[in-house]
Amino acid sequence: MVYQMLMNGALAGLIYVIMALGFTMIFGIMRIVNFAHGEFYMIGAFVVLLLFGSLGLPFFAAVLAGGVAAAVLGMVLERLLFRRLVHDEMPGMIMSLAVAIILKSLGLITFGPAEHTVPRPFTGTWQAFGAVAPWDRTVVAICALIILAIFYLFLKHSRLGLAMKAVAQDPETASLMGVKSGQIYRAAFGVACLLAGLAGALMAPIYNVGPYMGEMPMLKAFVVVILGGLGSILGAVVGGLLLGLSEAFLSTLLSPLAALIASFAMVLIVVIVRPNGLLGRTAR
Amino acid sequence: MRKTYLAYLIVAALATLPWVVGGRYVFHVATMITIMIPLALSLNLMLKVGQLSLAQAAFMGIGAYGAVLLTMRLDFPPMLSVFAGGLLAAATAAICGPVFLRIKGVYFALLTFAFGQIVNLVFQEWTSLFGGNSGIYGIPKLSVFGMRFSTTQHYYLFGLVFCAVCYVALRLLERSEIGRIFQALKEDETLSRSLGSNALAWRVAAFVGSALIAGIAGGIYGFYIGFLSPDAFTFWLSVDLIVMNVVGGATSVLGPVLGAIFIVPLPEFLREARAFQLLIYGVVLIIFLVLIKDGLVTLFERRKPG
Amino acid sequence: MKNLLDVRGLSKRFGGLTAVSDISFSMKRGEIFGIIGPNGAGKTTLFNVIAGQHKASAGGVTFDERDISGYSSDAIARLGIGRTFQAVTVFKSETVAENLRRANVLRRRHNPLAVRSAAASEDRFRAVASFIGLGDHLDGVAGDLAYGLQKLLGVGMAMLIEPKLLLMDEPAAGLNPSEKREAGTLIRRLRDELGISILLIEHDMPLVMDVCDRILVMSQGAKVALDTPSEIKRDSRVIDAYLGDDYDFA
Amino acid sequence: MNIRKLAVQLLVGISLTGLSIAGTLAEPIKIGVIAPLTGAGAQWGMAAAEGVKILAAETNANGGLDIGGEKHQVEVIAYDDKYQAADAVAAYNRLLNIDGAKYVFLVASASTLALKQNLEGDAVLGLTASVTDKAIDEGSNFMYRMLRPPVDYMPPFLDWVRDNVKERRVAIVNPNDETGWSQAQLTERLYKERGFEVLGIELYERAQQDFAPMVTKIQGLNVDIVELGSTSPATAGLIVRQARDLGYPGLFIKVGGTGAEAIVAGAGNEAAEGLVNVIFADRQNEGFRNLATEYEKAVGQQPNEYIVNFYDAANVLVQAIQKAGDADDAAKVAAAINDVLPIKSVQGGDLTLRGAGNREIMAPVYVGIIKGGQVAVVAEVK
Repeated sequence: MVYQMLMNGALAGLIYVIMALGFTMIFGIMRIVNFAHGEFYMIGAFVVLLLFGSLGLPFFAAVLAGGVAAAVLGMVLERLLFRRLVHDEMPGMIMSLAVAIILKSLGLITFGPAEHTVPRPFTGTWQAFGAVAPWDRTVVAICALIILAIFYLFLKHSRLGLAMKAVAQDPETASLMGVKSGQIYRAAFGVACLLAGLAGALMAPIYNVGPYMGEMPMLKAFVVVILGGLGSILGAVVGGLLLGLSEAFLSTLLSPLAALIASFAMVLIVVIVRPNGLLGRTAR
Repeated sequence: MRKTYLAYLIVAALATLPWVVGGRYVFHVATMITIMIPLALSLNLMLKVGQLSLAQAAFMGIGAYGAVLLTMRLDFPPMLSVFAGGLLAAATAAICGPVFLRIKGVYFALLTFAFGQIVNLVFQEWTSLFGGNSGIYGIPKLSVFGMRFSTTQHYYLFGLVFCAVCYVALRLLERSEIGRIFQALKEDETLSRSLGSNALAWRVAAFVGSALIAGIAGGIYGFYIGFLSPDAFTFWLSVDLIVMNVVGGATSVLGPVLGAIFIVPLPEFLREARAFQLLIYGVVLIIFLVLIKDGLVTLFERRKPG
Repeated sequence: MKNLLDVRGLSKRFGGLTAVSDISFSMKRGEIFGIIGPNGAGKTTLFNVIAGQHKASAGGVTFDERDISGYSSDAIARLGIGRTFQAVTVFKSETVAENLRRANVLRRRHNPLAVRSAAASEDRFRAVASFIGLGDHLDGVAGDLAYGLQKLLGVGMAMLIEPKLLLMDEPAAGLNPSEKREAGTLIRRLRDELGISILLIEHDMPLVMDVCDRILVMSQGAKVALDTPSEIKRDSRVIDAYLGDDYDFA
Repeated sequence: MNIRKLAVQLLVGISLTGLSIAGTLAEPIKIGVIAPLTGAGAQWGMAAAEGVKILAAETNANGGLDIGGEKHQVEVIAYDDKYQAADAVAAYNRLLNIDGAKYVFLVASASTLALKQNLEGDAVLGLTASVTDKAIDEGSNFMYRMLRPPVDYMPPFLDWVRDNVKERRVAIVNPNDETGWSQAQLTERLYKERGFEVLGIELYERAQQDFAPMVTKIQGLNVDIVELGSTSPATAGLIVRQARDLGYPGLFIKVGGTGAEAIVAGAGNEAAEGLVNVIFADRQNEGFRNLATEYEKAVGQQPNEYIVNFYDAANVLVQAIQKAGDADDAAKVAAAINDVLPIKSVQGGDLTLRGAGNREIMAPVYVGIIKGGQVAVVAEVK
C-alpha cells in the first residue's frame, strides 16, 4: 500500500508541478498573481477535446497544439492587458481575475455547461512492487518529466531563459545589462501559459473537460507555490511533489477532508513562519 | 468639492428610488446593495492600511452564522445577535490579526485566502453546528423593540442606516488623526515605526474594525435571506468586494459605495444575457482597470495633487 | 550618573555573513559620539540593531538603564531613541507641516489604545521648524524641497518624539560645504540647547572630528579603535583600516 | 459624466420594469423556474427549464389553458440562481413582483430551503426537485416535491439488487456534504437490512478529481460492490474509471441521482459495463425521446433525465390550474393537484401523490444496467 500511495502521489504531484511552475514564473518575473492560470489549463484541454476527441488528430499533436494555443493567447493577453500592470501587485491580481472570468465564460458559451469526455489514448496498467499504475497517467507523468527537463535546460542554457532568471532576481540590474524587459514578460507569460496549456491538454483524457475544470488545478498551483515560495522554481517542484504525496498519503490513511485541511493548514503555517516558502530565503 | 456633493445627491436620490418605484423586487436588490456596501467598505478599511484582505467573506460568514446560531440555539434577541455576530467576527480578527498582520503585501493576500478557505471548510464540514452544505433554514425575522421586520422594506431601511453609519464612521476616521496615521503607515512603515508608532497594533485595529463591519453585514444578510449555506461566503465574494473597490475607486471612502451601487444590481440588468452575464462582468472590470483606473469616484472628485 | 547607552558585545549575522561582530561601547549623557569606517564596515547595520529594526545575533543593548535587547523598533523609539536615515526618509508627497504633524501624531497615538493626550500645539511645529530652519517652508511639499532641507525635515520629525538619543545616519552626505557647516552647528545645538545625545555615522571627516566627543572606528564589522578625535587621527590602526580609501584626515 | 448617464439608465430601466407590473392584467399564466442555468449544475437547471418550457409550448400549441372557458397562454420564465440563496431570493422576488408568477419550479436544495418560508407567506406554489427531507414539513402548504425521494424508491430498488446480484460485500462512496452524508447512512442501513456486509463508507470532497487514494483504500477492504450513492455522474465516471485502472474487478451500484450516460462517457464503455444505476427516465421510451429531441434543438446537447420530471410536474401543474379554474389562487391549485392525480407520465406509468404530507408526486423509477455503453432498463422500481 505504501508503494501504491507513493505512486499515486508522484503521478498527481508531477502535474501540480507543471501547473505551479508557470504560476510561480509569472509572479517571479512580473509580480502578478495570475488567477487566470487555471483557464489556460482549460484552453489546452478544450483544444485536445476538439482536435483529438472530435477531429481524430494524433493525441500528441493535439497536446502540442493545446499548449501552443494557450501560449499564443497568453502572449496576446500579456501585451494587451498585463504589461501595463507589471510589478503593480494588486491591479495585476485583479486584472488576472477579470481575464479568468472572461475566459471561463467564453468556455461556457462555446462548450456549454456540461462536462465533456475525451477518449483515452492509452489504456491498461502496469505494476511494480505491488503498486498499480494506469498507463494513461504514466504517460502524463513521463511527459511531465520531459517538459520539466526541457524547461530546466531552457532556464539554464538558453539566452532567453537566463535573461528571465536575471529579470526575476533583479529587474533593474537586468535592464541595465540590456535585457529588454518587454520581451521577457511576453516570453515568460507565453512559457507559463504553454506549461498550463500542456498540463490541461495532457489531463484532458484523464479528467473531464468543462468550463470550470481550471479551478481545482489553479487552487493546487496556488497551494504548491505558497509552499515552495512565490517565484521559486525549485520550490514549485518540491512543493508540487510534497502536495501530491501528502494528499495521497493523508486521503488514503485518513480521509480526503483531512488532506484538504492539511494542505490549507500547511499554507497558513508556511506563510506565517516562512513567508518566502519552504525553500525561500528567510531574510527579507 | 462641489462635484462630491453631486455624488452624494445621486446616492441619496438612488437610496429613495425603491420607494418611488415600489415593489419587493426593487427593495430586495436595494437591500442587497445596502448589505454589500458595508462589506466593500470593510475591505476599503484594510486597503487604507495597505493590506489586501481576502478574508472579508469569511468574516461575513462568521458574523452571519454567529448571529443566526445565537438566536436559533441560545434564544438571543435577533437584533442583539446581529451585533454579537459582528463582535464574534471582530474577536476572530483580534485573535488572528497579531499573527496575520506581521505578513505584508501579496503574502498577506495569500494568507487571508487560505484563512477564508479554512473557515469555509469549517462551515461545510462541521455539520452538527453549521448544517453543512445544506445550510441552515427557517431563520426567524429580525425585530427591534418588539417590531418584527416583516417586509423587505424594513431590512432595506435597517441596511440603509447601517450603511450610513459605516460610511460616516470611515469618513470621520479618514479625516481624523487615525486617518493620518493609516496614511503614514501605508506610505512608509519603517519611518512611521522609527517615530514610535506601533504599526502592528494599528493594522490589527483596522483588521478588527473591518471584521466587525463585515460580521454585522453578515448578520443582517443571514436574517434577511433566512437561509445560510457556505456557498454564500466563498472566495468569490471577496473577489466581488475587490471589484467594487476597483470600479468605485479604492482611494476614497465614497468609491466602494459607488462600486457596490454599480456592481450589485448589474446581474439584474443582465438577466437575459445569462451565459454572457459573466462575460460582461469581466469586460466591465477590464474597462475600469484599463480606462477608469481610479474608479467611478474620479468623476466626482478632483485628484489630489501629487 | 549611569551611561545613557551601553552596547555589549553586539553581533549581527545574515546567513553566513557577519555584518557586525562583537561591538561594545558606552555613551554618556550629553555626548556626541561618532562612528566612522569604510563602506561596508557595518555601521548602518549596527544602527539598525540598536534601533530594533534588526534582531541582534548576539550581545545586547542597554538604554537609559533598561535592557532594550529584542525590543521592537517602535518600542525603542518610544523609549527615546530617535533616528534619521541615510537616504532621506520623509513623506514626500505631503507638506512640511503635514510631515511634522504626522510625526507628532504617530508618537502620541502610538497604538489604538494609547491615551489621547492633548494635541501638540501648532506652536510646537513652528518651534521645531524654525529650530531646524524650515520655518519658511511649512507649506512646501516635502518632496519638492532641496535635498539638504529634506534631511533637516527628517531631523525635525525625529525631534518631535522628544528623544534622549538621536541616531543620525550620514546627515551630511550629499550636502554642499556650507550646508555641511550648518549641519555641524545643528548637531551641536541639538545637544547644547535641547540636551539630546547624538550617535552619528558620518563619512565627512572634518565634520566628525569637529563635533564628536569620541569616535568609534569600525572595519569589516569589527571595532578598530575607540577614542577622542585627536587620538583617532594619530592611530595607525585607523589609517590602516582606511588604507586604499582616499580619506582626508586634515 | 458616465455616472449621470448610468443613473439615468438605472432610473429609466427600473421605472420601465415598474410599468410592466401595471401591464400584467389577466394575460398569460406565468410559471417561474429558478435553477442553476450557469455553473457546474447548469445541466440540471437547463433540463428543468426546458422540460417546463416544452410543456408550455405544447399547451400553447393546443390553444392554451382553458380556465373557465377562457383560453390563456402559458409563459415560462427561467432565472439563474447560481446555486446561491441570495440569487434565488432575487429571482423569486422578480418573478413575483415584476413578472407576476404564482408558480415556481425549483431545482437546488439551497434555493428550495431559502424560499420555503416565502412561498408559504406569499401563497406561491412551489414544485421542487430537491430530495432533502427538510424541504417539506408540517407547515408546508405550498411546497410539492416532483420526484420520488430516495427513502421511497431505495428499499424496492435494493430488493431488486438483493434478488438479482450475487455480490454481498459493499463499500459506500458519497460526497462529503449533508446530502451525501445522510444518504450514506440510509444506504448503509438498507444494505445491511438486506443481508449485505457494509465494510466501509468513504466520503470525498466536492470537486475532487483524483480518486486513486480512495480507490487504493477501498481495494484494501476487499469488497465486491462499490456503491456510488449520490455522487454526480461526471464524478462517478471518474471514480469508476480510476477504480478499474487500479484493478478493481467488482460491481458498481448507484442508488442515487441521474445521468448514467455521463458515467459511461466519463468511465468508458468497458469500465462502466455492468454498472447498476437507478434511473428516472427510460431513454428508449418514445415520450422521452421526443423531449430529448426538443431539448437538443434548444440547447444542442442531450438532456439530463430530470427533464422528464419537470415536464411531468409542469403537466400536473397545468392540469391542476385548469381543474381549479382560477389561476390566481395557488391554494386552490394546490388542492386541485390532489384531484388531478394520478395521471400518466410522458413515458407511461402513473404519477401519483404520496409521501411526506401527501405532497410528493411519485414518478416512475427504473433499474438500469449499463451494457455495451448503453443504459438498458431491466425493471421498473416498484
